[in-house]
Amino acid sequence: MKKIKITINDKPYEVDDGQTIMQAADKLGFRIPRLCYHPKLSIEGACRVCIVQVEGMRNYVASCAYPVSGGMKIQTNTEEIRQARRDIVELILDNHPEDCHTCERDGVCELQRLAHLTGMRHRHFEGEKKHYDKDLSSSSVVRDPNKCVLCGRCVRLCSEVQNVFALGHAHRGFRTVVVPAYNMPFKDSVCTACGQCINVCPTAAFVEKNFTQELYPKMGDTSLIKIAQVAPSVRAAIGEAFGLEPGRTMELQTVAALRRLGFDYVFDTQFSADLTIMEEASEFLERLQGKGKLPMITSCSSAWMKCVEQFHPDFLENISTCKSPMSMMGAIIRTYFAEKIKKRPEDIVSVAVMCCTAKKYEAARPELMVNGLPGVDMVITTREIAWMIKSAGIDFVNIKGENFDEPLGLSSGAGAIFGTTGGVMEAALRTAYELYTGETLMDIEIQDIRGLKGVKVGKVVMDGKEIRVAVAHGLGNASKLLDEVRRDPNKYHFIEIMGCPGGCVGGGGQPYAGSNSIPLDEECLKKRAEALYGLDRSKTIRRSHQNPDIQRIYKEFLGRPLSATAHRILHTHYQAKKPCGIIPRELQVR
Amino acid sequence: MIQTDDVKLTELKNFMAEIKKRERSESQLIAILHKAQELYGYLGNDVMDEIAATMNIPTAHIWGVATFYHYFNLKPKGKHVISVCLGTACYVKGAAQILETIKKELKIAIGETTQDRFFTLEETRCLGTCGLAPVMMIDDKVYGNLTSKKVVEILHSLAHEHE
Amino acid sequence: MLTPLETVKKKRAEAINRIVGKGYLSTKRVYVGMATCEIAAGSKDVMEVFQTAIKNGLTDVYLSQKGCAGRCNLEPTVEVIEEGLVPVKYGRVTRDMAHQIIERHLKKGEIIEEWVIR
Amino acid sequence: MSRKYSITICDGPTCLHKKSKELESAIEQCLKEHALTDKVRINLSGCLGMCGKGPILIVKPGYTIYGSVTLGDVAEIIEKHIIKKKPVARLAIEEDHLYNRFFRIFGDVNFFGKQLRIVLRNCGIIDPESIDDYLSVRGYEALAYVLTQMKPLDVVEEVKKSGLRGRGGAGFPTGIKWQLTAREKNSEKFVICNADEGDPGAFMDRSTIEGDPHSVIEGMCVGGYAVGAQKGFIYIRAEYPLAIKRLEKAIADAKAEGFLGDKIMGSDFSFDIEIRLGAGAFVCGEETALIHSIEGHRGMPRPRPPYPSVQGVFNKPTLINNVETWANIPVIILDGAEWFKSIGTEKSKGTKVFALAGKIKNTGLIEVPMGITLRSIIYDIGGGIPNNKKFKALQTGGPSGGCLSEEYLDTKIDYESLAKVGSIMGSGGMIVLDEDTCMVNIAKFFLEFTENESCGKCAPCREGTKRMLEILTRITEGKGEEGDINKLQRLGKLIQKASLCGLGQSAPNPVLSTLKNFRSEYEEHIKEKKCRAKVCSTLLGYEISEKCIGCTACKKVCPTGAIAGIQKSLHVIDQSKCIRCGACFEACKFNAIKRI
Repeated sequence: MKKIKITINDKPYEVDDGQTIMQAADKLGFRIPRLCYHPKLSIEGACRVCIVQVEGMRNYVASCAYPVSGGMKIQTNTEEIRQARRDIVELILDNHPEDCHTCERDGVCELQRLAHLTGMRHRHFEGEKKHYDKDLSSSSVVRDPNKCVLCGRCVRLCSEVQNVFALGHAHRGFRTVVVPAYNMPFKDSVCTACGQCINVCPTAAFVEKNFTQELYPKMGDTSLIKIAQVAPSVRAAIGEAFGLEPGRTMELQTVAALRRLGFDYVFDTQFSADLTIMEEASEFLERLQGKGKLPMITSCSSAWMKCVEQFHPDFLENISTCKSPMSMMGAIIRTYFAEKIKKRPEDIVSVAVMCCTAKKYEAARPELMVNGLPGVDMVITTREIAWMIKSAGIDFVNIKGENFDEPLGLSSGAGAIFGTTGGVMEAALRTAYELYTGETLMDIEIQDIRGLKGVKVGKVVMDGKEIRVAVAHGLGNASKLLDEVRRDPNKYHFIEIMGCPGGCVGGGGQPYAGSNSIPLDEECLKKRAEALYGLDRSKTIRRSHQNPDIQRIYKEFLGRPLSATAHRILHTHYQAKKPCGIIPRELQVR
Repeated sequence: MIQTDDVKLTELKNFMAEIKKRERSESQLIAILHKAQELYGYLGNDVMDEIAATMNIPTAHIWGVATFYHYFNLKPKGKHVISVCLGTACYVKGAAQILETIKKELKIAIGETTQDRFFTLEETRCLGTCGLAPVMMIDDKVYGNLTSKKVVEILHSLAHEHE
Repeated sequence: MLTPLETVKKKRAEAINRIVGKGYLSTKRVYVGMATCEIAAGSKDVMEVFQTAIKNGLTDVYLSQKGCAGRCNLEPTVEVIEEGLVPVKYGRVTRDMAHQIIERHLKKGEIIEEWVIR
Repeated sequence: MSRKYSITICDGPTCLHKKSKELESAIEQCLKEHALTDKVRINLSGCLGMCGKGPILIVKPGYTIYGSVTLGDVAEIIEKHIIKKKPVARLAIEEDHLYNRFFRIFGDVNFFGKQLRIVLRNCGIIDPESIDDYLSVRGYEALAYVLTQMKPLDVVEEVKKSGLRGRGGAGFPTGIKWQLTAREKNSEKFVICNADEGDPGAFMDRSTIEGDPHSVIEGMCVGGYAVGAQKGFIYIRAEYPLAIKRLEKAIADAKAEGFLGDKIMGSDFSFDIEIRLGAGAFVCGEETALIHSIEGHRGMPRPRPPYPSVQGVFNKPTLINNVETWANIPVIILDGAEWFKSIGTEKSKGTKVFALAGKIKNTGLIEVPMGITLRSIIYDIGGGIPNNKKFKALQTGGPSGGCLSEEYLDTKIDYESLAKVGSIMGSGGMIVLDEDTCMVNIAKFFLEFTENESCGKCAPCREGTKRMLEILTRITEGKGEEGDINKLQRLGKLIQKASLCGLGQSAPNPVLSTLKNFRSEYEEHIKEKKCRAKVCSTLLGYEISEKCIGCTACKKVCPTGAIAGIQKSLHVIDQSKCIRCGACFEACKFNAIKRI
């Protein structure tokens, strides 16, 4: 790479050519304030917060978009540019509700942080503010355009990363607003509820549909049995909400905190992940023997399932009929476990603590009901549970860890890695290999399908038969992978798809990025994933079929994988949905 | 509308089919919206759904385009469309008063349609007939050298036509 | 084969022939402004008067439309061009005036001074 | 009284220098001596673009051009040419410029004579719907010439040499733009004609296209050949149906005659043009927004670089020029860059088309050589202010431009001079304002426009123009506060320097320039709650004068019952009840109600 000489704030530096001013400055330790910029998304250059002065240029330059060049003299912190930046942030703030103290993102809001950073102490330009109705229609995501600062990160994410195109800018000028098509209620749109808009939103224009206030009365009702299940990736990320570094596993603390909050039982979704693997691996082997369509595609990710129904109905037959681990756990709680504790299923409050907003949507799907009741009554995201823990005054960081409850609390390492991209596939192959060949798979860590590459492929040879697998995370990558399959239907046998970038560790319900971090930061995702791989390595049982409690539930209740009972309780079917979504082939959204 | 208006739909579909034969057909979205508006008088959601499906363009994107450009109507218009020119030349010669007069006379604001669906009031920026300023256009006829009085007369004569 | 320059010269000769064939060499040529602004000011009516007159037997006149010359406040405009004379430009022409231009100027050769744009 | 002859004397700066004024009096004298005053009309024209051979006289009919005329030649010209009808061959010069045809017809009219018509050379003299008419005025000869005689890079060089600058407003050197696109290595390139003329009060492009569509097409073909493009787009406002119709016909005719399409006129150059319609968005005049619109997106600008010459429409190298720029091209090719650059000022060459409107006698479309003064345009061509009103300001550049007061009227038209005094050349809107215009109100008018047309992408423009408009609105409503002027300036400068695109960067210009040149009017509005032009209605009062005949019309329309008086006697307004709606003023047929 060619080196060029520039100056920043009158000091000389040598930097790589071919990068933007912001990139160069970042590497030199100048963190220019920014808002609409996101490294994973296209350059918008809209907010103008990251302006700098460049000698010889009449106007300020948006450092996120402007390339460095040899001899460039850049000023990032003069009195003039500081006032300009402060005025820009003020202009944005002038059209923003001033309700910080009652706002969900108070303290974790980028706009608030910017106001602080730019040193705003007076207001000069207040006037009319926009006024829109909140969109409360979706069971997962609440849209509040009044808080939108029009940075466009959600729009770019929804189209460029997720390929869903649920959101767009509409109208123009002061009336510009980010909305679904026709300004329709979010629930009727093609939104897959993945919640990534929440992750990238700098303010509270998108937040999860909060269920904590509905949960509290139930927690106080002594006639009910309160049961929580905890998804694998929650434990890998919840620490961040308490100021801990990403990647710190807080499994046992989470269990302890949930008990302090009043849950009677705390179960592990990793257990039902093991159960999913038993069913899914068996289903795969059946399909491999000609009973059903290949490639088989996983169905654990709720956003992905809505995506298939809307955008890829031609693949519905390829989708595994297994419910997600959350719904399997819910179903088992209402049946097997209710019977075990001799309670009526309706006397149980089944709460799922998830990294995910789409799970809120999944929980309400009628086709997943068990005996007329939803498997899960309420889904609470990592963010919500972290808030509940804080609100209850529980010293989460220092609390003494506790174990999950039996009989639905013991899990294998395979269950833990469900929370990261490639994990379901890896877990399934560990079991499928041994069920198919009867031999022990020696090398159970399948490196080819780990990591953050968009589409990963790998293969396993079972009894001389080559099984080709592919893994995609993020719905955009999923679309690309499916296009490949459309061109060559026999290319793969088994495909894992997760709706969110990085898999569940990057879910839409995970803690907001801290003040020195960015949403969906790859380093953060890697650390969370590493926490789960660490959990896997720490366990002696790393294969789902070797989990003794799994073996017990089959013996006591389900019989064998794919039995009639298993089908009735643990499997489901999916159907094409309206509105039918459109994924353009070449469209570049700007 | 779309079900009862088979002829229009067929014409729109043929138009899109022609466009699809050309390369980069999705770039013709604005031309298609023009065509749809020419046929239906406005852009209804069902029409935009049809365009989305045929042209493989996300509906949120179409909605974004349809709401960005002033030329597109998302609601049906009245029988007569009044466009008052608010170009600079007309403005300095009193176009604002002309607009106020019409608003008062018809009891509607810019962009609205009278309850009887007879008049829609719009503003436009320069009809290019600055020599006649202030001007307004009703449907495709330009009326120049307007005064408030003249405007009221014109509106009345059109309204009488209605009766 | 012809070069592009030769081609265009040939085409120009052909075009001029066609124009002449339409009566361009008539003693009087009449041009009516037909741009948006002229039309808004009423030039379609004026054009129609001339067209009708020719249909009804007005001879030795070549009628054509033209774009806007730029005299906004004097539109619609009509030019009468006669070889050997300074072209006459009429402004704010109405239907009535068009009739008179036909009767007095085209038929009798009288230039109607008070309507001429200076 | 009919004059048979006209003598046009070039009154351009060069000819003036060469004593054209003395020629004028000599001719007048000579005509008097021969008793020909009634038969010959003398006109003074603006620069006729033949400066090398000045002073210039043109004798019509016949359009004989005499060059380097001395006082001693006058008698000979009158005696031989006018009396004996034999042109003086010794002095006659051959200068077959493309624009001559226009002056043959219109040169004797003051309004036109002072102009120099290069872009509008055919507007108003040919049938725009006839390709034959265009061919007859050397149409498509420039294209044929470059295809026969010039390599693409020679064409680029010629345009560079001409000194032509973009006529869309910013004045970027056209030749450089061509060169940047030409040097990109890409098998697919585009040229675009920006005909999204959105300035309120500007209609130069519409008139050009309606009057002479082929010259734009020919210019684009030449450009396509020069930069190596295969396809052109004309992006035109949907509000211009007649222009679109004429363009469509012109393109079809040009295709039929082989000036567009495969292997044009037997050469290896293939080029096609497609029309793309805008849909009512001023911001689409900005080139990156225009590109997005052509691609079927919302017309929102994007940061540059990459510039369109590198990554334009469909991410391919793209050359964008506006209508007027394109229409100059055939003339530059046929009459030569050397000739073209002889017109105008040092840094601004050629001519500029303006749409002259507002409070001026002769409204219309004009084309003047660069370097002419604003005063000359207003008084010589425009004929001054009607109704004995006083000139107050000249607005150029539309919503991106500024308002200049009387003291700047001797500014010469060129890009730098206008920028220096706080306005811009702009695309060509030129609005004259008289004493009845309130400068705060006019600033508000333009800001209303830009606020409405802001695409909403970047924060300074989207939020800032709204706030500026709110401040201006309250000033015009008499609610202005101390400090508002400072706020306007602070916001204005921020929006200028921090906005993403040209629309935002120039949006505050009308406010900042009126603040600079008419600050006292702002102060009057804020401190004295007074509008001297009597425009801001809430700052006005109404009074009934002796002219009142007691018709009761005002009393009937008054919504607050503030007017008292009986039939056939003088009425009176109760100022405490009056809400200053102006209804009485509108209703009075006897001019008895006065604004105070």
